Amino acid sequence: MTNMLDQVFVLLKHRIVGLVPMPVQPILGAVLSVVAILAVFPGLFAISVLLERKGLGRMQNRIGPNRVGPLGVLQPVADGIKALIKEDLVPYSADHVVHFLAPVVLVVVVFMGYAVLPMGRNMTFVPMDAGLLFYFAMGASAELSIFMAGWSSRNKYSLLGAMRAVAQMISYEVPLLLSSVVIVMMTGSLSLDKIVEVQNQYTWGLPHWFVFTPMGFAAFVMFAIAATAETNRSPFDLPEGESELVAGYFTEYSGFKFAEFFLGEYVAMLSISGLGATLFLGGWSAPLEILNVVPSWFWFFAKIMVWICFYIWMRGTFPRLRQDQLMNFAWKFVLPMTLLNLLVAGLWRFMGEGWLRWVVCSAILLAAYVLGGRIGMRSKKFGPRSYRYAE
Amino acid sequence: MLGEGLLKGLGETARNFAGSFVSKERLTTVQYPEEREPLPEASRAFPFLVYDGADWEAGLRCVACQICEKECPPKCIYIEKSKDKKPDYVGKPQIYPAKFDIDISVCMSCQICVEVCPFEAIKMDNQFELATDDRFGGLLYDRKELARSNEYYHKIHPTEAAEVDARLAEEKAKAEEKAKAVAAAAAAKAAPAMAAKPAEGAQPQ
Amino acid sequence: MSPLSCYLLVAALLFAVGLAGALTRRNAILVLIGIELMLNAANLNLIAFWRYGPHPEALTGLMFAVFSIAVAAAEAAVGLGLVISIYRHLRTVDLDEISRMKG
Amino acid sequence: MVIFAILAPLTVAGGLAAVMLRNTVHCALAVAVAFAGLALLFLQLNAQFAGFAQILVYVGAVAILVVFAILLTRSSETPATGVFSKTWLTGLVIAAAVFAVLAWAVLGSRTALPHEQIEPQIAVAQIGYALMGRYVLPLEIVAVLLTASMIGAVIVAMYEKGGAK
Repeated sequence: MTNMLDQVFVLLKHRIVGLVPMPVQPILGAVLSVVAILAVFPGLFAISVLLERKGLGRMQNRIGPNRVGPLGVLQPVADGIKALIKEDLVPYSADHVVHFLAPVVLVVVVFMGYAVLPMGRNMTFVPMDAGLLFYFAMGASAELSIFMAGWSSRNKYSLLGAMRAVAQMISYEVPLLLSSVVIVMMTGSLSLDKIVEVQNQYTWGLPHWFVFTPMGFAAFVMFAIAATAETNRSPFDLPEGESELVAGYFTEYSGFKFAEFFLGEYVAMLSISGLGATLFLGGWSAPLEILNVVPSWFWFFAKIMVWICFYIWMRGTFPRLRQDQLMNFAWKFVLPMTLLNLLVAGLWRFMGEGWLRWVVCSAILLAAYVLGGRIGMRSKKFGPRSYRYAE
Repeated sequence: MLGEGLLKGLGETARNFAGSFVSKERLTTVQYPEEREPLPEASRAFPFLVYDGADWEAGLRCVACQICEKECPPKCIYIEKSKDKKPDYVGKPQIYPAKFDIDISVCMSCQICVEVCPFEAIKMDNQFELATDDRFGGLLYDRKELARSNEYYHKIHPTEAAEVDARLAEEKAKAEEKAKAVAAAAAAKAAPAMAAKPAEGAQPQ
Repeated sequence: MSPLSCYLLVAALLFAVGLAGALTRRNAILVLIGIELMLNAANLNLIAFWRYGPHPEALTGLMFAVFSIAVAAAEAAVGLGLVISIYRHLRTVDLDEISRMKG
Repeated sequence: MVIFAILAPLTVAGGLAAVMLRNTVHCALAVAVAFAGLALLFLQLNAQFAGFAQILVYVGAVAILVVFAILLTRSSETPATGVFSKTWLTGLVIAAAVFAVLAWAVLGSRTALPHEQIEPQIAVAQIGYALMGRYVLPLEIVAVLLTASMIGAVIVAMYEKGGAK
């Protein structure tokens, strides 16, 4: 029964595909998967927007949207209708073709990333051997569409926002990749299915998630930081800092194209949360062995939503960084830490089984963190700031 | 320690988040159209015209002196004087406004008209929900729409209205006294000269 | 025509296009783009030969292409750095105007 | 073959647009299309790893670097003197001649070229083992080269007058 529930979507797909003649079957299977992804993730997008607005409200001692529907749950629907019926304005001197293509490219590229995410047992759209590489290739392509949006608008705020976004995404892609490489070193595979399989084992009922190993935890923290910057979320949201750049690279977009950017941003957030959950939090595997009765896809989506809630929490708490702080943080703190983490992962591999490697690896990482933090706090770059004219 | 402040901040927002479900006093939001807070007494939005008594047309305090029209910075007041006269609160015959229009869409709520009015005839209302779908006529108020009774004035600004009433009563008393004195003087002057007509001029009302 | 010759023809065409770009454009950055296109055409050749060659399991062509991608990335970084530093000196990136050798 | 018939014209068109358009930023975007088309051709040739590396390096980094350079050097405005150099005719002739020679060589050797081969199934792990085994020396050399070029690029593009940064 549990197995049945676990595989319900897979069985359903097989049943539907079985209805058509043989040559059409692969095409129909692909279409079904695409439709499922296109239906589920925009739905999750709506839910996370609502959660964000309500949650941020509560963190600021407000109520949040509560007018549309009971407790305001239909707010995303109202927002969607509003975005769709708004006039689509294109600035007179904008580069029309590029201006049109930018959001389309963004949304397409962002959705492509889902192709390799294992969303449950046997629930990967394309079980690819180089899945992780594919995911990062798609993530890297999103940058060009952001540049296209900013440049084609012929607006200096848009261009500034786009250049900030691109510089930030390039800078944080390096730690993002390097912190994932730790996991690749530990599993010996670029395939995301394989990575989840390795984590889906239990000792004394506890899972073998990579976040519970010293360098896995360090990589997890680094990955979370880099992922936040990669998706232009607060506190790294200065590409779209409302108070400085109006809205950054999508200032000149309205109506449906704006909605596309909004969707692209949130869907990218969901997808990078999915990747983070897959790499560090065991993907679709249950947090305790006895909880395996709950379907695997439930755990995947639950982990995504927890990650999203953490994003919202951070957005409600942290102030925005300055551009130079952002760059200094990426190149002078996160990148050296990820490089050290790679070394530690190698050490872990060569020290063999036993408790000694736990102690040594944790000690190295902790010492580096404390030392790096001390030195950083003492330098003017990240330490507590003093204002010359305030006070 | 690096990151300590971040954790502290996260704790603070978490406390806010959880607290907003538990304690009512954290959520200070007032759900406006359904529930509203009482307006403070000094709140003011747009001017209105005060009248005494029951009949708004007869009781208007305004005497169409046009000071407010001249002083209004955005020039949103338009007054037309009447041809005939009617008695004011003191009893003196005065002209009254045949037309008194205020364009609320132009008014900037500066209250200068109230300050310059020598007759306490124009005061500030606290009604602010004046939105209308008529762009041109809907916000151009004539004297009928502007007229509010003195009781209404007492209701929205009790302290201020009481002061105004006291001042008016004092003025009225003074005017009566003066009139009486004038009458007495006239009577005293007239008495020796014309004893046959003692009452003339002694009753101005 | 065998698939391999199709790929080779596409690669030759791309190489010629890149060469034409590198030879005819004034802008130094676009000359770099032309060179990148030529490198990519060569990569396509390498991979096509690997795919249709006798010993694909030896991975020779594929490895060659991967290394060539890495080298091309280094080349692009240094090349664009040079272009920017030339621009800073001479305030132009027009190759017809960059004629002196003194910095 | 159908996919090839779509991808090849797309790639060549991207390349052509990259060298012919007047607006420099359009050129950079067109070359990104050409790079992406090439990556898809690599995938078509069963070279997954090379294809993804191509997208990651070219579309994700080189194209971005190019647009940064274009914006930093103010060459997004079309210059008054024209976009093609004075000797454009010579360049075109040379390019055409090169293409003619290459095409002649390819078409002439048609019979010598191997025909349909079985599709090689290469796992990424095999590439990894090859990189760490047979190709470890080139790998190390490339690593040194990349480090050196990164430092070199930073030094070349850095401000020289001891001022900012």
